[in-house]
Amino acid sequence: MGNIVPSHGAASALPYLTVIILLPIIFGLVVGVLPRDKAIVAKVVGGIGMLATAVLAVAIMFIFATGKSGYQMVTDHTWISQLGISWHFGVDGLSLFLVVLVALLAPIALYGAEEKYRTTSFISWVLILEGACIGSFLALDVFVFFIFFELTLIPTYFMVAGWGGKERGKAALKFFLYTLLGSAFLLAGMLILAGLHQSQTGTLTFDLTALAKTHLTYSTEVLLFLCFSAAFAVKTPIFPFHTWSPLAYKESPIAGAVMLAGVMAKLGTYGLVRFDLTLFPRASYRLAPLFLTLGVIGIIYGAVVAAWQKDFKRLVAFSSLSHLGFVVLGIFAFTVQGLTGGILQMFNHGIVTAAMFLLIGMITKRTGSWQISSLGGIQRVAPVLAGIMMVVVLAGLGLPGLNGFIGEFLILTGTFLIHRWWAVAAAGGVILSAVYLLWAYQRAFHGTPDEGIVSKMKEINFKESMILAPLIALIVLIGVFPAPMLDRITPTVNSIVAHVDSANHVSPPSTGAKSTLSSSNGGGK
Amino acid sequence: MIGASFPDELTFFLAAIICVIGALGVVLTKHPVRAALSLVMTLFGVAVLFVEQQADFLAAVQVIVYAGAIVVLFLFVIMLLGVDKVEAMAKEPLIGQRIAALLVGLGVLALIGVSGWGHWYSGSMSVVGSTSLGSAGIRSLAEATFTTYLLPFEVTSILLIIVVMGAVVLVRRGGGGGPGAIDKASLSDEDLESEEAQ
Amino acid sequence: MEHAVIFIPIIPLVSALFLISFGKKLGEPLSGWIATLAVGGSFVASVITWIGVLGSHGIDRTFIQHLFTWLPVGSFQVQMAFQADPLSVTMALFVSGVSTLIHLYSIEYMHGDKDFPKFFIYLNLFVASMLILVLGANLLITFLGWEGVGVCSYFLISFWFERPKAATAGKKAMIVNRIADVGFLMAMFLAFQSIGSLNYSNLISAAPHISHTTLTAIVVLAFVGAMGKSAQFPLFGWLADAMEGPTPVSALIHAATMVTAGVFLMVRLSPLLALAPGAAHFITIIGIITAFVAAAAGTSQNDIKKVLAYSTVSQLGYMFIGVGSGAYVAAIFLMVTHAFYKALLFLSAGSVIHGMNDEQDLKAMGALRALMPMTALAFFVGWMAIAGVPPFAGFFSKGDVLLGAYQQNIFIWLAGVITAGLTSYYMGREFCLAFLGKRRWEEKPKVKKAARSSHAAKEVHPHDPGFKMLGPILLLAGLAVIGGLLNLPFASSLKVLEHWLAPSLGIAPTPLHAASSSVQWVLAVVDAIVALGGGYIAFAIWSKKSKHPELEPVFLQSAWYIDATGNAVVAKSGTRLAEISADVIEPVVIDGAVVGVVNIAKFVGVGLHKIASGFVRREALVIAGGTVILLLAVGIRGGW
Amino acid sequence: MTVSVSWYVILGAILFTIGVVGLLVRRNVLIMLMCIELMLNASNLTFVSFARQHQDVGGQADVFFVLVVAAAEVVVGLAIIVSIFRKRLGATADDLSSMKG
Repeated sequence: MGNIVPSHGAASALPYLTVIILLPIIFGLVVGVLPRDKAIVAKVVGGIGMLATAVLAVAIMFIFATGKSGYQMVTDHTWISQLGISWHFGVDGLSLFLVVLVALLAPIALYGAEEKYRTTSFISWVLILEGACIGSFLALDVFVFFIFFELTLIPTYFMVAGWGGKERGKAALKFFLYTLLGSAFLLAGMLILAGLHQSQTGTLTFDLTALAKTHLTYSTEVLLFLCFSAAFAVKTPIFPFHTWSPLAYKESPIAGAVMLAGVMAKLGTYGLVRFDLTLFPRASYRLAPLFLTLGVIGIIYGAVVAAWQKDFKRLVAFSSLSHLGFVVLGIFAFTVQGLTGGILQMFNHGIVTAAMFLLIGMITKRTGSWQISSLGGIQRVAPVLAGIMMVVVLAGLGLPGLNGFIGEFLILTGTFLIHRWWAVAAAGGVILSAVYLLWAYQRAFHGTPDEGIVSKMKEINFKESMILAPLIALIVLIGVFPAPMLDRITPTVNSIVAHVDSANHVSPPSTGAKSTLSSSNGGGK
Repeated sequence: MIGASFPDELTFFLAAIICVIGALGVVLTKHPVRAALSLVMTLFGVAVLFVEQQADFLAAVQVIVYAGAIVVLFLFVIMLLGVDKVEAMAKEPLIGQRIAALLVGLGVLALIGVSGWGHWYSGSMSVVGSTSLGSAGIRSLAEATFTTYLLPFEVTSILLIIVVMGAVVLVRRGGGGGPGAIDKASLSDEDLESEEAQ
Repeated sequence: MEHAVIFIPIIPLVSALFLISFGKKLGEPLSGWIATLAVGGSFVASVITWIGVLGSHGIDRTFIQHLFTWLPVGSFQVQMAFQADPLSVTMALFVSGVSTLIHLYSIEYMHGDKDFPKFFIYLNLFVASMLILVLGANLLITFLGWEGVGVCSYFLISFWFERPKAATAGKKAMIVNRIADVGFLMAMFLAFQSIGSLNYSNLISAAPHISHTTLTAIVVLAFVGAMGKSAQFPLFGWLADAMEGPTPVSALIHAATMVTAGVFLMVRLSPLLALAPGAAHFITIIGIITAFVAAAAGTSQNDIKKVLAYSTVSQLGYMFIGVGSGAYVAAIFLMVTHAFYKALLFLSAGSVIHGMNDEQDLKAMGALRALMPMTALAFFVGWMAIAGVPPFAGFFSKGDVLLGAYQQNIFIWLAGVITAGLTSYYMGREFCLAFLGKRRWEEKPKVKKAARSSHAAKEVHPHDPGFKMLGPILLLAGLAVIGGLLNLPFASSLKVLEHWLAPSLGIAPTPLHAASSSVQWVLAVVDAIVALGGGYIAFAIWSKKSKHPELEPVFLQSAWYIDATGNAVVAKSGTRLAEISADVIEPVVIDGAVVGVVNIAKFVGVGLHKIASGFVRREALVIAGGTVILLLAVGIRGGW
Repeated sequence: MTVSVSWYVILGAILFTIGVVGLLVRRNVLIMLMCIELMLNASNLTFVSFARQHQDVGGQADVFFVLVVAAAEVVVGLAIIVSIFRKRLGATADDLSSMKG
């Protein structure tokens, strides 16, 4: 491969981003060659790698300057010059908390749901997945993004196929093929875009900022937008491309499910914002009603189907569809509030889903079942576990004071400003989420426990509660005091929304008494 | 009509006829040994045409390597395996194979032939070194081979080593069979026929 | 002094957090006492704040304490801020005061329960949420408390979660509230879109400048939210089911505090409401329907708590009549006095249930007057107060509401008066069945209910409770008697509440007491006669005999089938929809499409598989054919 | 000067076509290999012709490599044939359909 030479002076003093991407991958490879029979060595080495990554992520969060919209801590080197590929990474308000999310969830997933069987390889895969996810979130070169985006598939495939449930092979294959099909469109779109850019400027590059300046006819833009969106819609998943997810979530091991739903789903929504909105602002704007509609359908449909699930993991899969529908809604609302809420909701959904999967894992470990019907009365036997589950459930249904509400509320507010009726329809999801979550909670936790539950179900132990503690703390903290996060997200969101608005020659929605004086119906469409 | 001197024309046509006859012999003769000998005929014809075009060194290599080594190897294998039997040409088991082959052949001929009179191949090329007569030609060929084409040259040498090793592995007895050797020894000829019929 | 406002919600919140951590170790009754003290502390803080607010005058009586910015997103800035003004301080005073009494009561009532500390965690959280609700300086903080009380009521209703009925009732309360909350959310969105802020001060100052349609929409949507929380027609079914919770919960949440949140919100938005008469009419109509429907349903209930539940719904309907007719002060007045006498009634009922070993069936009571004299007296005071017999509190507060209604429309007034008669009747029926007549609890074989309390196993020996229960009851009885003093109609100087609240309220199109004083006297006399008449009829019918099936029609017992209809239409069809979606649409239609694509690919693959015969020469032929095509393409591109 | 390059190209085309047709029609693997040699020779011939036309020795160098590759291919091909003959009798290509998809 080509050599890495510094090209621009914009590089930061320390290559934080390069380190945080490569650190887990290198640790993953190291763990991969460790002796298989000594799981404890792998746990320690893997733990050091994840801890270092998490510390670095937190450091990046503190170094990150608030109030700036552009990329920070940029690393930019030409990598494979013949193909115009550069080692270009940067962090902004969009990616910052997603990186933190990955660095936080990977160790929690791994140590919250340990695999007794072939532990060494499992840790290795999780580390590689962590690095690949971070790389995807930080890459500013479309090609490098694509490489990391695809790299996430390999560890996930092996985690599902190697450590999953009964139908793991089928689930892994369906997930892999479905996602790969979406990615094929992404690759095609990416190459076409780079080709067009080359024919206009004469330089072959995959750099995001350069490609954003490509002149596209409207129809080409729509075509490329759809190509890119196909990959992201499958990954997220957006209705109706979600059918891989219930199977994959159900069959994957708990740690895999946490990473799949908590982190990898965000790759899709992240891609929508980072690439679709930046590269194709006009197509995004014009096709927004399509995505808003799909988002709303996802919200309602996911909630309705979730209500009828007999299996906890499938329930979370459909509730994810519903929650990610909100994210999609926020993204395509093209208001500062909506997009900020969407980005925050990506983080929130990661935390809430992770906590939910971990709790399900704990229940399953004790009772040997994740069928809701076989549970019941857990609150009597394990009140602390039930209490934590309640907090998570309440965060999931968007109770004010917990994190879920902040995201949902901002999304709905932002959507309401421009696309009123979509917001009204989506608000139905607020009701339905209460229905399916409380119903499931009632079936599993309320009532009188039977003999099996009483004998098998135990209260959570200290280690488990320590693993859940950071998640619960974040759920409450973000719910009460989200300002530090919002202050870091908003500047980036402002510039993205301004970018889309200027490309479409529209002005941001006005709020306030003055504007309503002229339009008595409140500016609705 | 050709725009060349008569001896050159004569040489070309004679050599061309020899080549074509030899090639047709390879394809049409039933006996493998005869086919091999017909191939030698074509190879010699081509060598003559090489000389005609100032590629003396290549002509020599053509005669030595092809006629001297490759064809001998062919004959050696024919003798070794005792397959110098007559092939049943009248029967063609694959339906429509011959007609399709002829059509494809005609297509190739027509297209290359048309191209031969076209202009698309005569554009400017990057010139590695000029061809010239005699020892100067060999020198420039050597220079090109060992400078510009050094990497392919080295790759070719690696290829040859691999080939030698591959041939040894394939032919070695009792080595568990090579990658291409699928154990179907128990199948009778009837079985093979039925497999063809599928 | 006003700065004490932040301590009002924070003390119970901190206490709840403390009890979450250490409640189990502290156990009974220490955790209960801590919780009670915390709420008492919050009452003290309210008093201090009140004194502080009294120190300033007129419009200056609004003090806003900013803590931090909660949601800073572009032009959307929401502060975590609490507002101390006459309205919120009034609410805080009576919420924390009544709650303190109920906490005290609960220490004895919940004695012996397995989850004793948890009960007080929930109670504290509930009070904290309710105080956040009333003290919030913008709609979103109110919404924070709003949802907080919703979820605490879910916890408390399903407190005895091992009973499926309790668990289901809790869930139902939460979901019905959520349905209505969407209205609240929409009101906030619309307010932000049209005004650019959610602060009450900005809303009120901008209200005259925004369009009439938008204003009406905001108010109606907010009222939809209030309909859920305040159990208005047709969303009142959950409140009756909520009686599955422990009795102090019913007293606290479903009488005194949470259900009044909707009324509070509408009064808080009264400056907007005053400008949107269409919305006001809508509120009045819903209020009168609710008041009448619920009162009628109350006449036929046999569960001691269900009568009170429907009576609460009915009284809330009255409050909305007041809100809708512009009698905002009357609505708040009724709310405060209602908090007194309804808490009194519930606590007395709890005392009866407690004494009767968890028996709630009125038909299985009777003649308790002699055995529980203090409880009977308290209940009698409650009856008089809610019926509006002079000089009890209800007479004055309900009188104000009816006066407001009269000034709007005589038919609304008429319906209100009929409902007042019904109120007096059903409360009288309840009193007679429980405390008069013959002993009936020995007649029918006792079916043991879930024996959760330690005293449940004993023989039935009805008795007055201990001082921790009786103290609050008697104190509330006193307040129910003298509560009317807050706002006496006779002279302007006696209308304390009206003058005090004036800066916080909107100015209604027609001021209360616009009617001539003779008309007011006539109305008051009519009220008193109707109240006494209703009570007398009840006494005449029910004091001797406990069975009058003709007066308890099934449709009233099932509350006009409204809840059952809703259940059948929404819940059943919703379940069916979920079933179809999950079992048919998902696997067959959506995944079916995916599988279909896969099958097409498979089909093509099988087809191509036939081409790949494996015969070398055939494959060579394909390659050669490909060469021809390639040559052709090159030739065409090169133009030969 | 010698004849025009076009004639050489035509001759190359004829030889190549004969090779192609032979490859497709004959079933004896040895003869098929010979046909491949024919095709390679045809291309060598055109290489040399173009080298002459463009006065570029690169074309001749290519022929040199083609020769080597052809030799290598014959060696491996014959080795495969020998090893197949050990397993079964007969050297027609149609016996070898283990590549069937």
